[in-house]
Amino acid sequence: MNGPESLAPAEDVRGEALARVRGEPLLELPRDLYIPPQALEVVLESFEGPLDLLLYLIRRQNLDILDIPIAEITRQYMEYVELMRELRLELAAEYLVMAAMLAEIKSRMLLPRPAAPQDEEEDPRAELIRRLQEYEQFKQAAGDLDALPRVGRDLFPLRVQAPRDDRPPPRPRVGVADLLGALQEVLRRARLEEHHHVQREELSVRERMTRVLDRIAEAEDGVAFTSLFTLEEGRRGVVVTFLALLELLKLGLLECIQSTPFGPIQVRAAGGDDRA
Amino acid sequence: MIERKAIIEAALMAAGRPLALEDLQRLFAEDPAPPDAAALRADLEALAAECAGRGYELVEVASGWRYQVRRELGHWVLRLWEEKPPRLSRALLETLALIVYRQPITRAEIEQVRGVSVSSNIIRTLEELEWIRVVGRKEAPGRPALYASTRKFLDDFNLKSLADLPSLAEFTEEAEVVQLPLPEVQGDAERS
Amino acid sequence: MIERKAIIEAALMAAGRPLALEDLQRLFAEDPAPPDAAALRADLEALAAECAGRGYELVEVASGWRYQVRRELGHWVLRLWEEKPPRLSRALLETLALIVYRQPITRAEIEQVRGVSVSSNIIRTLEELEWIRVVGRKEAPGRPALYASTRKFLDDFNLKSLADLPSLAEFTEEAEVVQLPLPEVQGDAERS
Repeated sequence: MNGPESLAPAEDVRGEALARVRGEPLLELPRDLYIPPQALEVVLESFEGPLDLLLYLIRRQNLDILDIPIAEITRQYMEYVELMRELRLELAAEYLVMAAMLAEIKSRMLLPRPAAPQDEEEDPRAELIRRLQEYEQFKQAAGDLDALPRVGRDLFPLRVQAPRDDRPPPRPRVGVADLLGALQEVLRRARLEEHHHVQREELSVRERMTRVLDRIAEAEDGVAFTSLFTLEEGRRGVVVTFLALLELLKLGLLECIQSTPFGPIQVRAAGGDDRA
Repeated sequence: MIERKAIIEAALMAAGRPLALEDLQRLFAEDPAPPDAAALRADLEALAAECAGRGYELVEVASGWRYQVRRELGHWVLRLWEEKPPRLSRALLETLALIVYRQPITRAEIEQVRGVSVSSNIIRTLEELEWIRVVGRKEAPGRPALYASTRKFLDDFNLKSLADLPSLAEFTEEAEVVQLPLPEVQGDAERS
Repeated sequence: MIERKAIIEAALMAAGRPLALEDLQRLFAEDPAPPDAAALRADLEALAAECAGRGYELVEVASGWRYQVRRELGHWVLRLWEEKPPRLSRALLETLALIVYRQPITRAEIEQVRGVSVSSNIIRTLEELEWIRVVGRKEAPGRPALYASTRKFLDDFNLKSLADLPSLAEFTEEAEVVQLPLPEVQGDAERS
């Protein structure tokens, strides 16, 4: 729609001609704004924003985007905005911002200009033109994307039936160390959470320390670490025993022995041969 | 001129479900001269014959015709979906650890130690993995189930018996028994 | 003796996604003499040639090779489904175009070009389609997300790479300031 001809020659196009269309000066505006109201609503709602509306106004009249007749386009733009208001369409604030921008350009263009027209950037319309061009480019790109063949609309990947999967689901890979780590974590958490309750309990750490020492004294070779915990006492009991053991270890009254690598840990009274 | 056979082939291969003769007839409903059932059946038979030597075959199942991977190639194609072993959540591992080390144990007892409730999902997953089972009921209100570990658990964890399980202390041994928990305890005390 | 080509054909037809050469190589990983990339490529070319006159075609897209219904037969196959594929709104397509051609791009930058705000719905829809994703954060106030297109976008639009995208149109000579993703644009945009 925008062939090479639509690039107007550099001669004055701001004279009495409103615009040049395909090289021909356009002296009268097309009066084709009337659209039946229902259709109008659809048309108005289909605009993707002020730039889209402006492009529509320009393109439908075959105007040159580089030389927009600002006064007229502004008037038409405002007519559409008013229509949108009348039809109570949701009017995005961006439309009003654009209206203000158009009004500003219009007023700047009314100011006296130097006799010799200067660079393009002197033109108050330059920024608007740049944005319109950029927008039009992506509007076109959107259409191009839509025209590409698309899976689900034009393309249908084959879905030939795969064989039934009778293989057993893979087993999780987990080892004893993970288990032990988890157990340690439970107990650590229990200790942290319940630490302040311990004092209120009948099972004081002191008392438990004595009981642990008693038990260990009874056994010649010490006892298994895990056997010191009695589940029936619940979480607090486990915590208290644990704290008692830690206290005893800290005080050097107990020691832990591991006779074989990865073997069970024994707890026994300290003061054996390896202690001075 | 588009061949009807190619259309039928394409439809069957892309449908993702078996297509009955009526489904195929519907494809051509707007044709000036839609094919009758006999014509479609002839196409299907021709298509089935063309599968010789290919990676797929055309078979008739209860709800219609369907292209499927040729049976002998099934195990090759299944390699596309090598599943990764599932990751186990910390909550699941903690629950398992308590069941293994404190068996037999009720759910309430696990919850007591963990300080949080144990979801039914975790118990179910552990049962589905055949790592735990119900070994009895506790003589307590509600007669709650008592859980214990299974032989499969020992197999999967490469253990000969529960006696082979390392103790908790052994784990901490690696990081030096005495050092590990003590500073934390002291720290806590100072803060409070 | 099972022909390797038949296995590849079956795998591609049943995979439900495009398969890369590495995916195909993995199928034969346990073979005593697994085929190399060149051998697989030769198989793929042979398979593509065998599609002549059939209802399907073998194409290469961004993530690999895919069997699909032959383009000309698409509208026949479409009749299998009651629901017509949803149309994409212009707002969505324009947003997608900006992300695809200007990636990585922030939402504010998209809004700047489009002149209107971009609804969160559109971004979400594009993310759900897996056509776009967040690839980073811009070093700017609020650290806004930077969006880019995905491999799935290329797959779904039958493209091998971004270079296969239609080039951005130039509407005037001024448009040369716009960065064009492709060099060949310059040629057909010459005017006067």
